Amino acid sequence: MGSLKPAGPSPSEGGFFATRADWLVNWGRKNSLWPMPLGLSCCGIELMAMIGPKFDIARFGAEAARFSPRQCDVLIVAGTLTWKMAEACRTIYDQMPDPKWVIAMGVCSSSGGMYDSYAVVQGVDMLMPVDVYVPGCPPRPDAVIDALIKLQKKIARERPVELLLSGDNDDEGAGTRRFSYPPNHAVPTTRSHEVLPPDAGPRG
Amino acid sequence: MNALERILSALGDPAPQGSTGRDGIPCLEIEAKDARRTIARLKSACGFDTNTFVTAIDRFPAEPRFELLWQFRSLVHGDRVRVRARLDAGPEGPRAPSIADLFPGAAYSERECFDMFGIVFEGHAGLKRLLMPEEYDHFPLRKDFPHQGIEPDRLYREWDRRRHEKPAGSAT
Amino acid sequence: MTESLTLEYEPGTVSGDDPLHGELMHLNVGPQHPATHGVLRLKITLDGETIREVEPVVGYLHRGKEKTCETLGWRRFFVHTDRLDYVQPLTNNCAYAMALEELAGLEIPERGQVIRVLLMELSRIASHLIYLGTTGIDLGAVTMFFFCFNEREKIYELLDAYTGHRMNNTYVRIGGVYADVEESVQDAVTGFLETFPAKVDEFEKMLTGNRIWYDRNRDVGVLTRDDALAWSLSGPNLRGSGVELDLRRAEPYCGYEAYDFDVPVGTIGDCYDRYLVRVEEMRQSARICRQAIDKLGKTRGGEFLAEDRRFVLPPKSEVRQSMEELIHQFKIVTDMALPAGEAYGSIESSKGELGFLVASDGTSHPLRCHIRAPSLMNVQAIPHLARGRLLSDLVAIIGSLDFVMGEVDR
Amino acid sequence: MLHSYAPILLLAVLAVGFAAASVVLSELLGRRRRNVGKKAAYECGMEPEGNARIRLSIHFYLVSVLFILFDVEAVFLILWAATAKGFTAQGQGPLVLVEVLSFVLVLALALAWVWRKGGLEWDR
Repeated sequence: MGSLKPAGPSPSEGGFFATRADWLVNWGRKNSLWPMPLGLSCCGIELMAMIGPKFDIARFGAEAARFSPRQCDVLIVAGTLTWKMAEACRTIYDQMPDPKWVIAMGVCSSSGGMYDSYAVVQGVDMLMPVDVYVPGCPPRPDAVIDALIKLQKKIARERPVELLLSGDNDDEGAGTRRFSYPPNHAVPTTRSHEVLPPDAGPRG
Repeated sequence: MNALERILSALGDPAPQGSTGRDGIPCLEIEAKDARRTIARLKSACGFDTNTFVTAIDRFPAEPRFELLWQFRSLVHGDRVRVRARLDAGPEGPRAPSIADLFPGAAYSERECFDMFGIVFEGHAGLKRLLMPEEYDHFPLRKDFPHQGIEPDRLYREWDRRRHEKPAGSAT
Repeated sequence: MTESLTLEYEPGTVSGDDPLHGELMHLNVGPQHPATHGVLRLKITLDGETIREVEPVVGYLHRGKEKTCETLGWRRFFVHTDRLDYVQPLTNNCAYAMALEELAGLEIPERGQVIRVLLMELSRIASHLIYLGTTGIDLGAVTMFFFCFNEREKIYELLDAYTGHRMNNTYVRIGGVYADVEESVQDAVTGFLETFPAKVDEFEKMLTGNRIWYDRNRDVGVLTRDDALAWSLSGPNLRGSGVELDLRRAEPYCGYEAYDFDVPVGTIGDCYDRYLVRVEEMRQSARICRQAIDKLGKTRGGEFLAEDRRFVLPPKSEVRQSMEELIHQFKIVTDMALPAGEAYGSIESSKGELGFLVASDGTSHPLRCHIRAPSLMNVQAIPHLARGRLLSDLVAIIGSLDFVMGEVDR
Repeated sequence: MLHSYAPILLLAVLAVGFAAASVVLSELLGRRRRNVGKKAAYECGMEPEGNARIRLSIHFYLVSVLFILFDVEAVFLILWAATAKGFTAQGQGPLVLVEVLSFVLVLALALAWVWRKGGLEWDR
């Protein structure tokens, strides 16, 4: 989640230099998005197909898929995130240098997808701020490329230099801000056929 | 001479009562306590050299509640056998003998059975949870465990709180 | 805050003979690593570069599939079987459908079986291509990745034309397949099969004689015949060790006895033999596909879905006309119940013996649905093969065992 | 004499300038978010256990020393090669050749000794 503020200062306010510098910085960033491919399950295979020859994301400057978070800009969560993997996923997100963005590829990482079982995170946005959600199970590689283009448009609207000049840059708390968990859908509900032990109290 | 007769004749004296299932695989009903003896005999006498799987069924309302299933395949004869034993959930949970020393391939299946049903396999070298995190304190595949789980994100939140109290960045 | 770093030195387990030996290093090839082909975590104890001990930790992709099957019911679990071994979705469907048909005692029409054989063999080729691509890139042959994915894209196009989606297409139903294979799809598959064997020869020309590939794979991770059986391995890993066991030949299903293909078998049982077995299997699968296409041509217009209305949905046109069909559809959609009993159906998937133990108590929700995953046995064999070898051999061993974490963790 | 070094100096200035600019700019423009996990060592998403500073086997040291030995030899050979054309022009070609061959011979003896003593095998 870059420094995009919904009610950002209007272009004219920042002055000619800041907006031109913004444009240059954003142009540099959006055309060299190095992905961090967190290939968890089926979407990981489509992610590899995307890096492959036919849907080549090298055309968008995003083919340098490093496997270390230290050299990546965008974290692509591709696949079903389970609670056991959530700690590793959050650690990797923290270890990525700023500015960083997150693409939740596939319905499993966007909202838990077809799984509402005891072991699956109901959407990556329970753990970290997400920039672009990609529907599909797995989404076709061109859908993920479309998401990449949407992210590039989003980066183009950011104001890094302006924030620098206005001194609001050192947002200390963003990283450690307690991310508020959306309502936890994983509340146990009685399924029609499930059998309750006689002594079990009211559910939940 | 179909597979069932061959096995029963080879097993000899207290032959367990067997039947041929719907899929043509002979099934043997045995007691949990003499599972090791029968399986060892199956391996040595009847030539069953590969363990296909070890799994359990939770027939919740019925007692004895758990039913343990082993399945083996013989390369020489090319046929399969399924051995089943009923376990009742004793005070500290169902217990069963481990066959990981006879069939090394069964070690992970037994760990998964322990993880999912809580069946303790005596004699298993490293019996700990295979799929769920080690500190998880429920047995998911039991019939009385809700599908969506009980507080699934508890371990993650504890890890997150611990992480903020003792920052990992300091030189350990 | 620079506290003094106390370098307390405790000798650690020094192997007696060489006093200049270093200490053991605990390394964690964790869930997010390119060489572990998915979310497998390996706790490695290293002595210099030699692996002293490896402990795989699995479960990072455990989504509770078996619990989901008990919750959703037999019919609705079909969609989940695609995500088990996600490099060959249609093979999982066929395995699950066969187990249910064995429990229900249902016969599939001949054309349905031929289509299933075609889908399974195409999935086997696709799965072996992913093995070759990822293992190649792990051992340095980067072009191998692009070659293999180029071919795999062609298979994606075929499945896209037939089922409408590239992957996870859930196109197999109880009693057969969802729709017939049209003429256009059949010609597309024929076109692919004409160019594919030449491509496999190209792969072999690049790798089989390649000095680096040979040295990295020969005598690495040697699996003797008895070890392979004791560790319950199956499929290409077992055949690589010289055991000629292929369920398509040993326990024929889906009409496999009518196809002629030969089963490649290795000799030593190291990574190189497993590689040769898989490459040869790709050619044999292409051969089977060709025979399946001929059979499709002969049985054009035949039945591809069974007629048993207890399990198979009636076609939409009939449902609009007659009341019984409407009732049948309603009963199947709400709760398609299978007769009480227990059955184990297994097929020869590209990883080994993929089996489903389905136990039903007569209702629409299963009493138990256990998935016998060959990849779990492959992961279990890693410590046995990697102990005492170099760390770089571990990458070759992981690649050659060819497991998929979706199947391991279910 | 100085102007013949000008291109190298210019290149050095450009290199240092580019490196410094990219570091400074990224430090300024990147939004610094100090959070808990950022400084932790990256070990595939897991918390690293144990200490990375352990005593390694002596063979790593042996390989590095051997590399330095023959690397320095290569540097001398390059210098010799650069000036060899001048000497052959003055007619001392064979003398210069014998000199460098004796130098290489001495190091070849060292290589042979190491080879025979088994210093080059890695996994003993």
